[in-house]
Amino acid sequence: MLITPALAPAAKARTHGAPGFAILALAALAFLTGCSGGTSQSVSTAVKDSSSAVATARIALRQDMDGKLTRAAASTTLDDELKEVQTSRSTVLKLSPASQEDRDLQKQALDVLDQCAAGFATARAALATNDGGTPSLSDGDKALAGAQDALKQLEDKVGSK
Amino acid sequence: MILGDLLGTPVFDDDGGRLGRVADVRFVLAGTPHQLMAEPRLLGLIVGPHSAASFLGYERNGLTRPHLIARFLQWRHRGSFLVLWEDIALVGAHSVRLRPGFTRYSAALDNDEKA
Amino acid sequence: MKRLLGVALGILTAIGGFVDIGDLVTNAVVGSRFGLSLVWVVVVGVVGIILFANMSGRVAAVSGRATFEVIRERLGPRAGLANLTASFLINLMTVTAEIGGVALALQLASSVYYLLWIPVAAVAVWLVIWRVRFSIMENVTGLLGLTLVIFAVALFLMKPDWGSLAGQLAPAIPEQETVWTYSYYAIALFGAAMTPYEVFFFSSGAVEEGWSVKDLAQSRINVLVGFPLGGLLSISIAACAAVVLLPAGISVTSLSQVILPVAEGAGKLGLAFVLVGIVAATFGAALETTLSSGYTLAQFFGWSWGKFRRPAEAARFHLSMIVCLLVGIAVLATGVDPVLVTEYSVVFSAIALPLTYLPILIVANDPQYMREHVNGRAVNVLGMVYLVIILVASIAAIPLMIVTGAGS
Amino acid sequence: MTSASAPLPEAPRAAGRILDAQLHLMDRQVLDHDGVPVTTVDDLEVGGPALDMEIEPGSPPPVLTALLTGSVLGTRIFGGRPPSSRLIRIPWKDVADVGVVVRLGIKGEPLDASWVERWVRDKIIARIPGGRHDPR
Repeated sequence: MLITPALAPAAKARTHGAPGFAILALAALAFLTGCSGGTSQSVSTAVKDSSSAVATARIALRQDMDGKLTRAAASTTLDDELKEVQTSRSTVLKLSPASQEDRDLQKQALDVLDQCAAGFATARAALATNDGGTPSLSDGDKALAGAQDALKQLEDKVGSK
Repeated sequence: MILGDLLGTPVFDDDGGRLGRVADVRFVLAGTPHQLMAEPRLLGLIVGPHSAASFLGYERNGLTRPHLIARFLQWRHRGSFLVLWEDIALVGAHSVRLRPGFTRYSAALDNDEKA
Repeated sequence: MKRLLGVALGILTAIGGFVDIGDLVTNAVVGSRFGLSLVWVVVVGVVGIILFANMSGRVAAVSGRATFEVIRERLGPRAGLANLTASFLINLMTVTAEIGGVALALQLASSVYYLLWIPVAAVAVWLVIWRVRFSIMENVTGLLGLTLVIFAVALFLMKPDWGSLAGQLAPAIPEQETVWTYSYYAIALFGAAMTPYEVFFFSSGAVEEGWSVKDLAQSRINVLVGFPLGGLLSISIAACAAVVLLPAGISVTSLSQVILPVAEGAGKLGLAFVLVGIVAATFGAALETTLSSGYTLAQFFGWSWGKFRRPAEAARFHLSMIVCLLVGIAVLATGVDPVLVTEYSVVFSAIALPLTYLPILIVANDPQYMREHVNGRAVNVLGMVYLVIILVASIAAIPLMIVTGAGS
Repeated sequence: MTSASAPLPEAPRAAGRILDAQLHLMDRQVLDHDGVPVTTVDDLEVGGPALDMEIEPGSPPPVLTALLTGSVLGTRIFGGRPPSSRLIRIPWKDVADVGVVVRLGIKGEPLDASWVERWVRDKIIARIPGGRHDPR
């Protein structure tokens, strides 16, 4: 039949069923198929998400040091980004790599992500102990910078494959 | 009977040839007058050979815009005609049969209504 | 003088009311990942919403019929119900996202965990709907939402390299992204600008406030001036993200990232402004979406509706909104990320748009409804162009969602 | 068929205003005497003809007797048929005007079509503090 797509939904409406339901069902399918991929693909995504999180945390810390950010906003930002890292870590942890190479990659990624989490712990402690105590905000920043470098190396390694 | 049941029912001529489906039912306010409005008396059926789907309002002569939509719907409903009550032989649960020698009238409506 | 004040107020609330959680999140995500290369979509979306809101507002003012009454009348019960189901579910998602947005912004202001703010926000939404007059509700949230102008202020204070920023305006796909993610976010941005609930709310609001033909000029000015300025606000959110977050390799996944550029440019004062603005904008949008859920249901089934009536005189309307808010709380209580809900809701908005747009386009041409106020030729040409755009976006959205894994 | 392309003759001029069921009535909003929404026209009831019975030539045309609402909307969308006793009718004699909306000449409050609204109001909404507060 010659129905231009432009009017098909409206014109068919009375005779055929509801296009909306099909749309919603398809959308639910999209939800389910959204997450898949191999080990290095997943590690690469996790590393990218985490480096975005660490970079955010570093900006928040720096802004806090410059007096641009309130404590409430800075600590909320750190909490949000730590959650992001933890999500990435649990995806990597759940991977079941087939080859030895992939297993090494998974191990390496977990180490780096642990380093990130540790960096976040230092940064949050720094934010909690008010000015002058240990760890200081710059200690937190240093820890996060270390994590960022490690992430960068891993990213390059995964990317080069 | 419930009018919704009649919409979409196939329409046949006296020899059993299929003419289309009931796309709309036309009434005329000419029955017994009540206090408020006269009773709507069945005038006839609009039969659509290609589609019994809604005209979306484009059966009226005055409605021609947007041009492409109007043209499309007129094309979808090409050949639609009005058949008067006098030419209806039988209304069944699953079909409507017309009398021999029924007349096809133009289904178009004048756009003479008030808002 | 009083008239001028009315015009100014209308414009200001249109600007303040334009941005909601969908615009905030989507623009920031896009700015952080694609720079300004998708700004053209915001422009297309703003022109679309102007066209659409203007038509539905005109239909409501001339005929007194709100959008979903028109949808039911023209599409009939089946397609109407399909549209109702889709629109209502998207609305519910948006209600959820907006209340989550209020709570997240309050967490940023107080560091009290957002889940604790959710019941507070939802009850506040209900109280306003239950008691506050429509015009006061509109104007207060709209005016407070204007503080989001701080995004533009912060952008100027950061003194970015305007030349290179302008250079990003050309549509181009950044090297770390694909043509698929680029198209997916184009649709998301389009959906964020043209959410159907805005039209349900706009046309029902015209009935609530008793617009007549006399008010058409005012409404046209509000829309024609207010929405583009609201669009500029959206673009400045994207630009802020493009200046601060993009170079740092950050792609936005949380509301806390959206506000960092403002703190960067305008410090703590800017932060205060942006938090007030986000709370007002999302709270205002939570009101609008909750009301829209009630409007769509009531108008489809022919119930009595409207804030201008006593709640007891629109009982099913008020009950359905209470139920929606409770469902929203329940969904948020599962711990689902409101930002993620937002990202899906804008894409679904784009998917459901044609079935809402087409009946309005048709009825805006129907003299029975519109008398002499039918669409002009130019509006119809533009209207047909947008019908095509809306259809393309709607059809392409789901395949793109699958191909890109929802944009990741 | 040749008649499909040739212009069809005009129907004989009817003696009153024309109403097409689908176009003018179905799915329109119903307002009461005071402009308060009552329901939508979910379907229409016609007093004849008897189903599957030959119609005698010259028999008077059937008349539209009532607007229908309630569960008939569900069966119209999904198929099936509610028993005749379950149909909620608004008799045509109460209809005052048909335009963009269908206006009744009576108050909607006591109608059968309003029972759900009344129930929700009396059992829930009116019991919440402020439920009868006038917002204006």
